[in-house]
Amino acid sequence: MIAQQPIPTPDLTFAPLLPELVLAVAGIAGMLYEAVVRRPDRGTHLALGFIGVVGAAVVTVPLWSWAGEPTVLGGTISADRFSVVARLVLLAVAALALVYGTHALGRGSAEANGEFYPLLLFATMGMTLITAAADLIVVFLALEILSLSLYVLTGMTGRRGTTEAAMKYFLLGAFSSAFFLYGVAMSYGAANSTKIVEVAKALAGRTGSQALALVAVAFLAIGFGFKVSAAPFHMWTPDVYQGAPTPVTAFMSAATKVAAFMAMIRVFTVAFQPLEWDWVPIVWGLAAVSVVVGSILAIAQTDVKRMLAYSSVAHAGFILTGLTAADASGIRAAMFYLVAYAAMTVGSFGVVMLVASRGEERTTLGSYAGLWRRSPALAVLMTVFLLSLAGIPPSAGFIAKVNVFGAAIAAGHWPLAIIGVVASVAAAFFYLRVIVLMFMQEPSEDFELDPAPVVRAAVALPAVLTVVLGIVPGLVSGPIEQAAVLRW
Amino acid sequence: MNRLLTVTTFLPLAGVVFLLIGGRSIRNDAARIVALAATLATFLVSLVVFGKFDPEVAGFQLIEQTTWVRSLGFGYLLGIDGVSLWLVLLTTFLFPVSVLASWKIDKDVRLYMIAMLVLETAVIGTFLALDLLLFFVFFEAILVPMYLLIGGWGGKRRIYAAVKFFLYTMAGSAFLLVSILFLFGRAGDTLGQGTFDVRALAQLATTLPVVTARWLFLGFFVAFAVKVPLFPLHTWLPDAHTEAPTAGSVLLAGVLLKVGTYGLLRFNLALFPEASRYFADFVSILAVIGIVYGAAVALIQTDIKRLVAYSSVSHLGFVVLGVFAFTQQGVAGGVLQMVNHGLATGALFLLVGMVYERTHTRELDEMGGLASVMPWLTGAFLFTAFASVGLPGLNNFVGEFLVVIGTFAVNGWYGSMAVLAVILAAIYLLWSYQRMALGPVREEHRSLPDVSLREVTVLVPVLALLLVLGVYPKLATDAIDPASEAIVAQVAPDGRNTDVGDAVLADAELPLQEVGG
Amino acid sequence: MIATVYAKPLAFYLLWVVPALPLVGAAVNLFIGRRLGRAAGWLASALMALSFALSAYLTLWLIGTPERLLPHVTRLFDWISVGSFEVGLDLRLDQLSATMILVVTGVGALIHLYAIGYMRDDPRYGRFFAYLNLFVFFMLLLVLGQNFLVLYVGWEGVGLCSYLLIGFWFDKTENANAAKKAFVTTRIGDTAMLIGLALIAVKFGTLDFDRVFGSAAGVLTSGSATLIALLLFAGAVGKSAQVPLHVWLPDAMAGPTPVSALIHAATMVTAGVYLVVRTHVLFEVSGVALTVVLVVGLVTALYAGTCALGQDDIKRVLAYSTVSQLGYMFFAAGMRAYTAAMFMLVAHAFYKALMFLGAGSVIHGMHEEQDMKRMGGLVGRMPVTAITVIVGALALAGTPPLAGFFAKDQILEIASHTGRVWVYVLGTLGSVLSAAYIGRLVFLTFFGRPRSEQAEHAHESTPVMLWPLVVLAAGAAVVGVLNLTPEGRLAGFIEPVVGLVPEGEAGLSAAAISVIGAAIALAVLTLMYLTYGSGRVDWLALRVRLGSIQRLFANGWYVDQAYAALIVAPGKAAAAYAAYVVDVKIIDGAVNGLGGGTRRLAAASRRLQTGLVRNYALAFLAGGVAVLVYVGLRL
Amino acid sequence: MRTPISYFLILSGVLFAIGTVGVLVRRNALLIFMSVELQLNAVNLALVAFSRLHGNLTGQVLAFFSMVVAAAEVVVGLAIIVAVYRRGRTVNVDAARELAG
Repeated sequence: MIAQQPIPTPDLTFAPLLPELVLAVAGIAGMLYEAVVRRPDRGTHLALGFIGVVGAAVVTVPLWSWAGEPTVLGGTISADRFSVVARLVLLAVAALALVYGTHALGRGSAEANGEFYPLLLFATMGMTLITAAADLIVVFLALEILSLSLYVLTGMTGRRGTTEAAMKYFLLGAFSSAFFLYGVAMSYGAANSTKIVEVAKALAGRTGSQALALVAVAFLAIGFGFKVSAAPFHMWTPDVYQGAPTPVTAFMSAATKVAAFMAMIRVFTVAFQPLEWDWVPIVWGLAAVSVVVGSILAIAQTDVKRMLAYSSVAHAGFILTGLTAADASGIRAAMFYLVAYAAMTVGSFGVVMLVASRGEERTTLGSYAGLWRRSPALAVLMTVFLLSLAGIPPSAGFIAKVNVFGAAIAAGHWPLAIIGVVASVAAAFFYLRVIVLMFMQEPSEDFELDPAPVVRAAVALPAVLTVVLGIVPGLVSGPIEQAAVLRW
Repeated sequence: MNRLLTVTTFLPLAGVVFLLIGGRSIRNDAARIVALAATLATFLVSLVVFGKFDPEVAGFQLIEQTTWVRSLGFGYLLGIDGVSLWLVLLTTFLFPVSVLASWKIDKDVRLYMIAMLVLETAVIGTFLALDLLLFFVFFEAILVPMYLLIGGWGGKRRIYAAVKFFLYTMAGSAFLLVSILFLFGRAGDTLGQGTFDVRALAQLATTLPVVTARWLFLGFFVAFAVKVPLFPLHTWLPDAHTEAPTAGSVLLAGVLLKVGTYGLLRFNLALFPEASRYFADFVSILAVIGIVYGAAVALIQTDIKRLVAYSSVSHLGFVVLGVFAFTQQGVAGGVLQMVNHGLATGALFLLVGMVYERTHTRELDEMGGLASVMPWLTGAFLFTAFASVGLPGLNNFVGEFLVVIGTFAVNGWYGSMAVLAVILAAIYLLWSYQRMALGPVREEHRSLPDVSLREVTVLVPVLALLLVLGVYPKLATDAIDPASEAIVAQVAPDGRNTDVGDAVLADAELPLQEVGG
Repeated sequence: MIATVYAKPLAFYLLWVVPALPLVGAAVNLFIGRRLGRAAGWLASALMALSFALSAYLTLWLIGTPERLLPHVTRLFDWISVGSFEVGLDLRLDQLSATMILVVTGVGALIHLYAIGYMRDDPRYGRFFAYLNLFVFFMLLLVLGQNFLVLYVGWEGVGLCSYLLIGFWFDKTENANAAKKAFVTTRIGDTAMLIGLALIAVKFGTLDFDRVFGSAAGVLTSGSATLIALLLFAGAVGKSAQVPLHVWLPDAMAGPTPVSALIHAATMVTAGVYLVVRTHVLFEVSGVALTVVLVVGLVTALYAGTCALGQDDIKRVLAYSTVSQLGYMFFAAGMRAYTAAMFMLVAHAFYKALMFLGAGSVIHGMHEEQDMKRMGGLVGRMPVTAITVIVGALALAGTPPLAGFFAKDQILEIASHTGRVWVYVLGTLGSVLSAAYIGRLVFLTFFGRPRSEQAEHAHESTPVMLWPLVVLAAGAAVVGVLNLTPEGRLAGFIEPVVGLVPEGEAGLSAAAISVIGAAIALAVLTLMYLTYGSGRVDWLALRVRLGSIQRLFANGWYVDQAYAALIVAPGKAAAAYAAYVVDVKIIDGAVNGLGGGTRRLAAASRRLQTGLVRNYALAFLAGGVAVLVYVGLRL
Repeated sequence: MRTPISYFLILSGVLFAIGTVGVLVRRNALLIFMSVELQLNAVNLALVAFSRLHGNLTGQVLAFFSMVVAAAEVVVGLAIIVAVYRRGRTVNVDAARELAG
């Protein structure tokens, strides 16, 4: 017998998903162009890339005033301002990464690296998707989309070390995603759904199994911990950051953190909000360990990329510190920190790229000696980023630190704040060392730095943002305040 | 709305903007003149502030309040009282002097001047900010330019000194930040809306649990104790002073150290009165140790800059001692002493710098007999030395005497111990003067020139002030007195033993028993 | 203030001019002294003379003013005023300060005049007079101050000038050392005094003389009074070079002779005596303090007397003699014989200044030779100097009818009334010593055969130097008439300020004491003549015989050496420990250790980052297990 | 008779553990990767078991998702491993330690 009742037509509201679609289309177009055309030209690639990114941004903005359902497509995609902010940040980073890549990759080198553009777009797409995902499985898929693209990007140039980095990243990444997926499975088991809202309801209503939910929390924490490179799941970070081509490092260091953290915030503060008392201590611990490990290990580094990698571990710790206040203030703090962090990191790696010059040979601290003499502009830019990373006012980094510590302290986690500030003193030491090298020592070697005006502009942009956000944080903290309310 | 204080604070940045826009097209002497103009303009504006200031009013004046970041609850709040007035004047006065004093610098002049101007804004800001976070912003902002000045234009071990200075201070301020944020949180709980407004938080002070308040006090204290510097957190100072370029040392001694004492005075006392009283003895003892210790160590220095640096440790101890006596004379004397020390020690560093420019040595053993080749320069040094020894008629004496009697009203031992340092001061300063200026002159120094016209213009105003403030201190105390009265009232509400002049003290046996009479 | 209550007398407008005049001179000479050349000296001296004339006028005005209008106080301006504690720059004219300003300006003027000749060839001639004038300014401030703080300003100011003038010829290291020693040693006393001032401030809430002395008896317990009085006295001990802070004065002779005469004989060093007399109320409330003053004075008088006997440098003899004589004044003050002390102060100002100027003239004539062993027989070569100096010496030795005789006589008379015999005996012994060393000086210098080239060709000084000698000699001779008895004119003049000499117990009659005193003086002088002047005794052999004791006296009982070993050396060691161990090793060691430790930790933990994927996975798993264990515990 | 759900879960847990251990002990990149695949399959088992427990198909759908993802990973993974092999003529992960510290 065939049932006679009509088949319900699925909800097909795609508007909230448009950004991802645009990016996907642009990515595919780029891929085809690379495949079809005999001698693909990077200008076209760049154009396609920008079309994708800008287009995505254009379709994102209207979502700010989205009137429809909070979640669409069967409750798998959420259309809230939270995701809008996240997307815009990610797209901005992607745009800069496109410029970087065009400058650093391919020029003259054997392989044209045309795949850089589509891969970057796919990665961006995964990232924007993950911030909007309202269903754990979508989170997982997005996670895989961005990870797989990043694995390839890392190993793209096939230059010394990059393949090694790619392999390490890949193996460990796959390893961690297994954990993540296990967490997803457990939460499904616990709540009989993977929809974030459903999970929350089930746990709040005590209909689900607390035990399984707790296990789920643990595994998801591990999975996210890896992605945001929080200690002790951070071991891949330095190797990958160092091995990957600098533009890629710039992109992933900034964007991956934003994306992963945004997803983490949504999952933990919404789906597992009922278990707050259980997961906050985990975050607490991760934060403490990350801050300490990151700051300490960075001191011993002699390679700028590695140093920045470790500092990114420390910063993951600071953001987690904000998260320990599992309320709106914490989310706000974390989001502001992410914006600031994205700007500082992307910018600092941009400088690294320009100093390293083609061939990546000059990433050691030594090559920064006397940078002030050789290129005052770069030296000043780098100083801005470093000071902001160190949290010296007036800079975005300072305001960000104030926010996260403020939130943590308000939530009663002042010991964590103390650990944080002490660590940041230690951290100041190695940021300072670079400044010493740049300003107070004579150039060890004197090689030409190529002016690359466009790229320098692309580096100056985040620098300006860093300073401006330090003086008028309201520009960002205002919107964030409205975005930090997660509806469920 | 009146924006006078904002103008005073940020006027130097106008010079910075100019120097940045001008870029490399600005030649060295142009950069110097721009900096000088900016600092002089700031000084004039601060004089306008002085004119507008009404000494009769005890509280804060010329207040400017706007929200900085509404969503984060940050405020922009400037205000001035008798204490900050004089510290601001000191700052705006010393900066043009320092710029003029660093005329001879010709390495990266533009960057140097930019650092100077940024520094000035930061320092003035710390003295004017009544919003804790704003204060902290300025407080931290001081680090970078000072760090550049020491590390970029300093002596041989400049990098070690610069990094030490930076990390020392930052380590201290770390706890300050946590404490500030904690207060912010408290305010959020009790007032509903978090605030960094010092005046509001001062009201809050009584509601704080005693133990919490004491911890917070320590959080603030560490940060400021490093800056002052109080024993045993002082070891960054000799290195920083010794390695810094002349102007750097002048400003370090002249204004930066005051940020620490000012912080103690403005924030610790006001926000944590109970804790302040609770820790008063602890702090006073540290101060006394610093006074004697600094003087003792200065005795055997052979590097003139190091010697003066240690003398600063000793003098700043006086300030802290006075502040933590919680008597009007003590506090007012402390504040006056901040200004005095700024002028006297600033002048000493100026002179040492000039001597160094000629002899190219800081080692006293390599000088001698200079009085016969440059009588005016050495004469000025002797004059300043006597000022900082506390010779009556010159500025330091008044401050020191007020501090001493202010302290005696509370505890005779501290005062007595502190005064002993006055003897040591005489010894090390005269000894250093003798080794520098007296005795037979060395051959290689025979043909050294005496003060140049530029140097005279640098020195005369400072030395004149040493005399003026010594003969007519009321110029300053008229404004300082009401402010210190208000501060004392905050920390010692019962008002007993807070004014030496009061008759009640006449039959207070307390001090004498303390002295063992 | 009190003065403003009454219709302002002329003095109100003039008092401040007295110190102002020398200040002007100082300023002018300091800045354009070089351009003035010779005129600098004349300008300074003229201003001094003017200041003296004014002082004289004011004194006459004072005498003519009814007691109820005194003391006359002028406030120039509010100096310090914080809370309800306020100090004004107040000047006070009363009989005591009048006496002092007369001495200061009078003797001062003469010495300025003398210096014109003495410093003639000095390249920094103008500078010298600038300092000299500045000194007089501070000295006048000291004696005219109406409150402790103004007094203290003068007190420190004269110290400053003393420093500048002792080290005036700074290219000689020993002069510089002497200057530093003088300033620092006196500073020790000054600091104690400052503590005393602070105590007064907190006890009385004011530093005004009248208000403090007025309420002293009520406010102070005898304990606190003793403490304050002794602290003040410590200041006096430093300034007036009393034991144990006397060590600086002999070295201070490194300064030009006019300086020694003005500062280290006539005026500054007597400030201590003035202080005790001025603040006698506090000492009397205490009582104990007075005894201390008496003992210190007596000990100093005897000790310094012996030292003076052992010196060969003519100026060092006079220096120790000054110390001894000052001791005598404290001795008197200790017996509450303030008028006697003041009288001695005045007399001493004359004859000691005279002695120094004379010595200076001798040194000049001997081409800067100061060793008496190389002098002798100068009486023929420089008669005026010789005669004047001899007059001064007789006065100092206490031979009637010269000033010194009456001064000593009165003090000893009072001493004999204290009821304690030893006081009188020791006092007398003191006068024996003074007669002895001054006799030795005179006879070694002016009598016997010339014992050196310079002595052969010594020449008399210029008139500008001699006239002051003559005037001072006259003064030293006749100033006694001011106070022929303990109730004499000067005593009567000062009495309203310090009160009369207390009625002592029965003792020797005044006549007896005078006879004994005169007899002793003459006897000792004769003895000295026989030993040093007559040439009948080989005193060089004698001195060898006395060997060790002579050396003991010559080295001032090795007090300097003792201080060096017991105070200076340990102090230096402690400072060195603080600087090189506490600072560098302990504190910085900790700081740098912290930094180094962190760096080492970093380097070590860096090795954990092996680069092996499997180790990374292991770390990953470790973290995971940790989280799972935690969750397990929550289950 | 019906096997209790818990058995499946335990089995999946065991498989997952085995996979984890494999990742830790193996030197050959391919084998490590296979161990990861084993972990993913363990998850699949759990998902199916849960879908049985809840009596809906969501779990099984998820399982399909994860298989697809696994497939994608294989593609990328093998490509990278091949690249590594091209460089060093080995797939022994211990050989790759240029990046360390």
